[in-house]
Amino acid sequence: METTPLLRMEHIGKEYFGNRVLADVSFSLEKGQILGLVGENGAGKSTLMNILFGMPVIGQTGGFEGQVLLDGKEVSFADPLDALDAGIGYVHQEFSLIPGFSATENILLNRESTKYNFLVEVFGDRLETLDRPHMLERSVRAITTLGVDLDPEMIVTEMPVGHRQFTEIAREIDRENMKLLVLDEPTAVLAESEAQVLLQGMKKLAAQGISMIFISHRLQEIMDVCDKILVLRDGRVIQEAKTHETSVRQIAGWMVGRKMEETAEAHPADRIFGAPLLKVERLWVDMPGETVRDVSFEVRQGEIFGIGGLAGQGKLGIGNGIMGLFPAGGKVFLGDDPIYLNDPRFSLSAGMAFVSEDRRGVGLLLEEPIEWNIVFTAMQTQDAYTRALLGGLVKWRDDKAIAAVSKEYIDALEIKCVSGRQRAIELSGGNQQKVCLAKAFAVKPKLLFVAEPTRGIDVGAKKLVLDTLRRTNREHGTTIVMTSSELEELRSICDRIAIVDEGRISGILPPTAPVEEFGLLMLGATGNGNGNGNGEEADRTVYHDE
Amino acid sequence: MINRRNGFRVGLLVVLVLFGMYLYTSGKQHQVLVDNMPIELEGKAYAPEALIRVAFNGGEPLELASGDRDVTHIVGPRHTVKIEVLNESGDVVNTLEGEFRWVGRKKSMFSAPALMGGAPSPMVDSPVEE
Amino acid sequence: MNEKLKGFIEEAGWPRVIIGLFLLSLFVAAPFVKVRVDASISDTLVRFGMNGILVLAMVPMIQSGCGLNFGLPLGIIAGLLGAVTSIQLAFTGMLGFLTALAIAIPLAALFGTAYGLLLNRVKGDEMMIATYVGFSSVAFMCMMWLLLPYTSPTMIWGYGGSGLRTTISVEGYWLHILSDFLSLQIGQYLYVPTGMFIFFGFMCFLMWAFLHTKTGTAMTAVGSNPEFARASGIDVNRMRVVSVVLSTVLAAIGIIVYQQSFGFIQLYMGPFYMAFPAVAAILLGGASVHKASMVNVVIGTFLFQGILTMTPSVINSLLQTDMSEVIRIVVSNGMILYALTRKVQVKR
Amino acid sequence: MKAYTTKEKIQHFLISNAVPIIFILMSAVAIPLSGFSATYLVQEMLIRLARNSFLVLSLIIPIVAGMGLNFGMVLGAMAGQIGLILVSDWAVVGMRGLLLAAMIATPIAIGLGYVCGAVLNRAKGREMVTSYILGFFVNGIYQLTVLYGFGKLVPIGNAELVLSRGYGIRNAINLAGMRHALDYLVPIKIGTLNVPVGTYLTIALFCLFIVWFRRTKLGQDMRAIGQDMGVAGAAGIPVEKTRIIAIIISTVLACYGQIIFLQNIGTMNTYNSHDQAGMFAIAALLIGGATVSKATIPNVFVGVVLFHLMFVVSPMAGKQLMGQAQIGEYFRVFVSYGIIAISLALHAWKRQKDRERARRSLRGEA
Repeated sequence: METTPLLRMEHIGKEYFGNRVLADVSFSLEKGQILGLVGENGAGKSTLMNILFGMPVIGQTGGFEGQVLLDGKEVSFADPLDALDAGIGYVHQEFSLIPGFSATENILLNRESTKYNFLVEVFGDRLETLDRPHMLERSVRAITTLGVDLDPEMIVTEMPVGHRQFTEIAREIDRENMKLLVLDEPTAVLAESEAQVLLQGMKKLAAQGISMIFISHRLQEIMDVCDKILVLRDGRVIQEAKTHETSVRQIAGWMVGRKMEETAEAHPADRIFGAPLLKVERLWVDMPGETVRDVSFEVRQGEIFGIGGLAGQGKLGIGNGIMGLFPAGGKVFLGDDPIYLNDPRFSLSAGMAFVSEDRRGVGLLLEEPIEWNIVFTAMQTQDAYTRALLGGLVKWRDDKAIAAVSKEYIDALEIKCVSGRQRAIELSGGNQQKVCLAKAFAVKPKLLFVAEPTRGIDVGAKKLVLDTLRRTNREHGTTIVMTSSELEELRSICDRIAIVDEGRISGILPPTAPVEEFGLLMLGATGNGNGNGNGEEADRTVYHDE
Repeated sequence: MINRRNGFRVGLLVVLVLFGMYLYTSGKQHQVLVDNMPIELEGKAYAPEALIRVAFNGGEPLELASGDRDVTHIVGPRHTVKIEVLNESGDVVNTLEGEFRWVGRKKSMFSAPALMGGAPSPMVDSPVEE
Repeated sequence: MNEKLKGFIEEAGWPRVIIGLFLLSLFVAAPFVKVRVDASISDTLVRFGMNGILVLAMVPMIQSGCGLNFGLPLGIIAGLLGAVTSIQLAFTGMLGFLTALAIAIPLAALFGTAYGLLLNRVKGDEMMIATYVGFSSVAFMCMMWLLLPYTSPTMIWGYGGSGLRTTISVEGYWLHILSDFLSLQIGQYLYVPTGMFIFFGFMCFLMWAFLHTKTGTAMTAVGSNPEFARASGIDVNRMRVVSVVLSTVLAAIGIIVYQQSFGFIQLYMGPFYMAFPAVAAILLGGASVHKASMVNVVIGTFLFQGILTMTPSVINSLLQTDMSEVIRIVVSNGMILYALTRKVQVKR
Repeated sequence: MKAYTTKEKIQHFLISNAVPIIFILMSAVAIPLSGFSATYLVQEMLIRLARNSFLVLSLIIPIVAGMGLNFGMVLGAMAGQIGLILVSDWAVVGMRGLLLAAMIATPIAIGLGYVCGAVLNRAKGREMVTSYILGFFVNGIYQLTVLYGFGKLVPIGNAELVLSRGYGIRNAINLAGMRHALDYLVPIKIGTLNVPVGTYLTIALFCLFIVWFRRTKLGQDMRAIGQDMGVAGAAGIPVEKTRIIAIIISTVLACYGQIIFLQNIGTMNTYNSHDQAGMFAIAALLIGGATVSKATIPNVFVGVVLFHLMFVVSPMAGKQLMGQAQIGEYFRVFVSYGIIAISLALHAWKRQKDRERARRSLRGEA
């Protein structure tokens, strides 16, 4: 049995613009083995896979450290298509299927069987005609190998989601020299039964000698199908283990586990909160990629309420939905007043403000001066910084007042810029984030939603942003609902943290709760992914604890 | 393989160009003067008939009395001509068929007497017109 | 120096620099081919005043992110209706001009609202649809000009036919009513239509002022980033309609100003291609598909009209041929093409 | 998938064919009004089908490749006209003249098509408006060439073609030597009707080509790109190159289409013929029930017949109805532009709705 492993990645490291995202990652994979790759968002899984596939983004940002060995030979792909030629297939998280094509056409996309005709001599190979019977034969073979029930003639748009996923995998199987298959969250969109079929198919493929790297947040699936697992955290290998020697709880701990000490001090025990300020009942939000299905919770006056969870589970949808940015339903109360959803202006006028996670897309007017960015929302919703001319007929923009107030915020938040007239696009990410915060503060909100406030900014700026939030909370009594992918950040600043999984709140914990608890809630391990974790009840339990 | 294919392509291109040249020569329309006048070629004189009917390539005939000159169009490099000699009452007394080639714009006059007299080519120098 | 020049060219874009130099060389060459510079300048000024407001009409829609208003003929039609009705009512002088405006503006607002509502349903495809909305409205009005019950003898076909003439003279009604206000005649050739400039300046001021109000600011934000605007509680669709209405109203005013200087009302297919010179002019002035300012309007109109005036006279005397039409086509469409295919550059 | 009831099926049919149905109804009203005889109309339609179908067919391939209506087809028309001008000058007549014109025009069309494709690759998402403006721009260059270059840079011997000033091509060129050369290549007459069989055969051949082309690898790639550029690119299909090829094919075909069109008419309007070619072809295709993203061969023929039926009938109908033929003439112009505007708007609107629906479907069962 002493053969060279199919794939070895040795001492892999990668920096993006001085930001280390991977350090000294090594592992190996035998023929026919399934490796489970787990880790939080941002743990480095995607970067690792990008390196394996030679995605252009890696080369453009200065390459990587270490080596990749396939069948004992060092390889370095310049392009994902090279990786495909070498026998490595990738099943994406998002479907990359042509909607109007049948399963067969998609499985054989750009690898169609063709027949010769004489025009080829003049105009090149692409004028060969398609050999449909042979194509059908090949696709049926691939589908049979996978062992799923899939109509090869069915058009993608008419397929249930699961079948789309099968099509995608069958496409990789059809490649003649397929040795290694990377499956990135293939079960995320599948129903329980479909996922089971897929897992069976994976086992079959493994038995035929195809190795796989399986990325999933559903730890039970990893336990079911993988031979071994690799846990990444902050770009490092935390643990490599045989699946049968470990447990879901243990893996969850490895994934999120961190030092506890520093967070404890940040929370003085004597925080006193007022009456409930925000009441959310059975909220659903139709935000693409962050769907909220059924969420209920309460936030008290003066509290900093954290919302955490893995990407794509719906934590971002909550703030966006309450602020009216995406179609939403359910009941939301601010104090005693009901909030009409789907109307951003109403939410703003009611005294709420929002710092969007999509800084460049939603948060900023990139082409306009910083001043405009800071005052715009306040000006439009509260007529601030305007002068009434002609007896109130015309509301003139008061550029002087705007400059003055912008200067205040620029100084207070230490926004590094030439002047308030500078365009927002010219600022660094951290400073742009501060502009977004200033915009929200300028509205003087009772309740502030902050989404991913530290995403993509450097460490110094991170601390400043968090301190600013804390100060605003302490000095002005602003209630804050903060959504973040970084559990650590939530635990350092929040008074309570709700964890969202599959569009529902799976539990609300105090920041001092042990990390494994958070990890289990995130992975939906308690409710087995069915999301029975009724938000309301969880909410109440925690209140009793306090 | 690539060479074979490129060779094929170049060959096709050449064929196309040749075909184009063929189209040009065979499809080109020429204006021709039809003459029924006395003419002298290489020292030999040819006399016109009193009334003739000339038809090129089986087309519409032109009627020319002695000393007449008319103009018509012919297409391509090679032509057939049918000349009918008429008597005063308009009956055909003699029919003559012949072939000739277009030789260029300088010789764009068709001389019926020359053809009937058996000259080497009926195409003669076109009169200088200003 | 070299760096500066490079920076300037990059800022202005090659086509603009080339066209600017071209115009300059035309003015320099003019005396050598015995074209009077003062007459040319006078012509340029008049045409500048005539077309300025039509170019200004591009600004609101560009600012609100609706793109280039190829649907300008819609507003022009409102203006035509105003002008024709004013003549029908036989009002002359300033009264006639104001009546034309008074009728045209509400009509334009009405058309603009409908047009804006349509454009809101076709976000992303505005320009192509705007073009054809403009075209089909012109064709529709062709039928209307034949059918509408106008009776003024100056306007209908003389010989027993019904329907309006293709060109209607405004002489005796409000010819040069703005142009001649405070106008200057310097020497034999140089004529400055001061009144028209004042009116154009006033319109520019109104536009500028509007962009400095709360609503104007919101409109700019909608164009700059609609998501941002929505998150700040702005009704994006409403703002877009407002911008379309403004643009349409300005087009209506613009055509009436154009007519009082030109002397004729051109009906039927007259307004058909009117959007293109206006679009080309503002782009020539430095506007992009997303951003435009008063400066762009003024510079662009001047450059574009300058070329239109100078090419026939100078090039014709130089080459003894009339190439002005071809040059107009190449320059105006080349400019639009350049703007459409320019990759959006993100500077950091 | 649930089964559809007959009623639903009929409803679906009516909705998806609304445009042709409206036109059929309009014609049904207008034909009796116009007072034209059936024979006249049939003869007229036979001629116009031959005249226009090829031009309209040339629009199909870019639609398959997801590039919308190729307003840049006028580029091809211009290339075809340049070929015809040269061939007229050389006095090559008949079918040979047409073939030679096509051979000369082809490289020009390929060049222009390449330029057009490359420009459109820089303007993804607004191909239509860009190709439209490009048409105008190239028209300027065409005029520059034909009005100033021909007779100066390109020697033109035939004095009948040249303007009196010594260079530049005249406004109207008589193509008598080539008139109907293709139409009546195979002379067949049915009763009193002239049937341009030669052209029909060419069109049929071309339809076969389209059917065959859709089954080639290249055709398949174009369909894939048309539906999702990103996915197609990720699968290794050279997106930009394929898009350029689609436009080149369309341009070359439009060039042949214009040659066929002009041989039928018999005179060429040097500076206007191509202008209208694009607009009429696009309007006809849309009237036939095609959309910006989907066009079939039946759409082409239905569209050509309906559009030209309206075209022929409306002036007379206008005269009978309103007492003015002018009304009818303006009406058909209005309809041509209006139908394009409506089709484009409906398509854009539908796309917006689809996007919303796709987003909603992501939510799944709540």
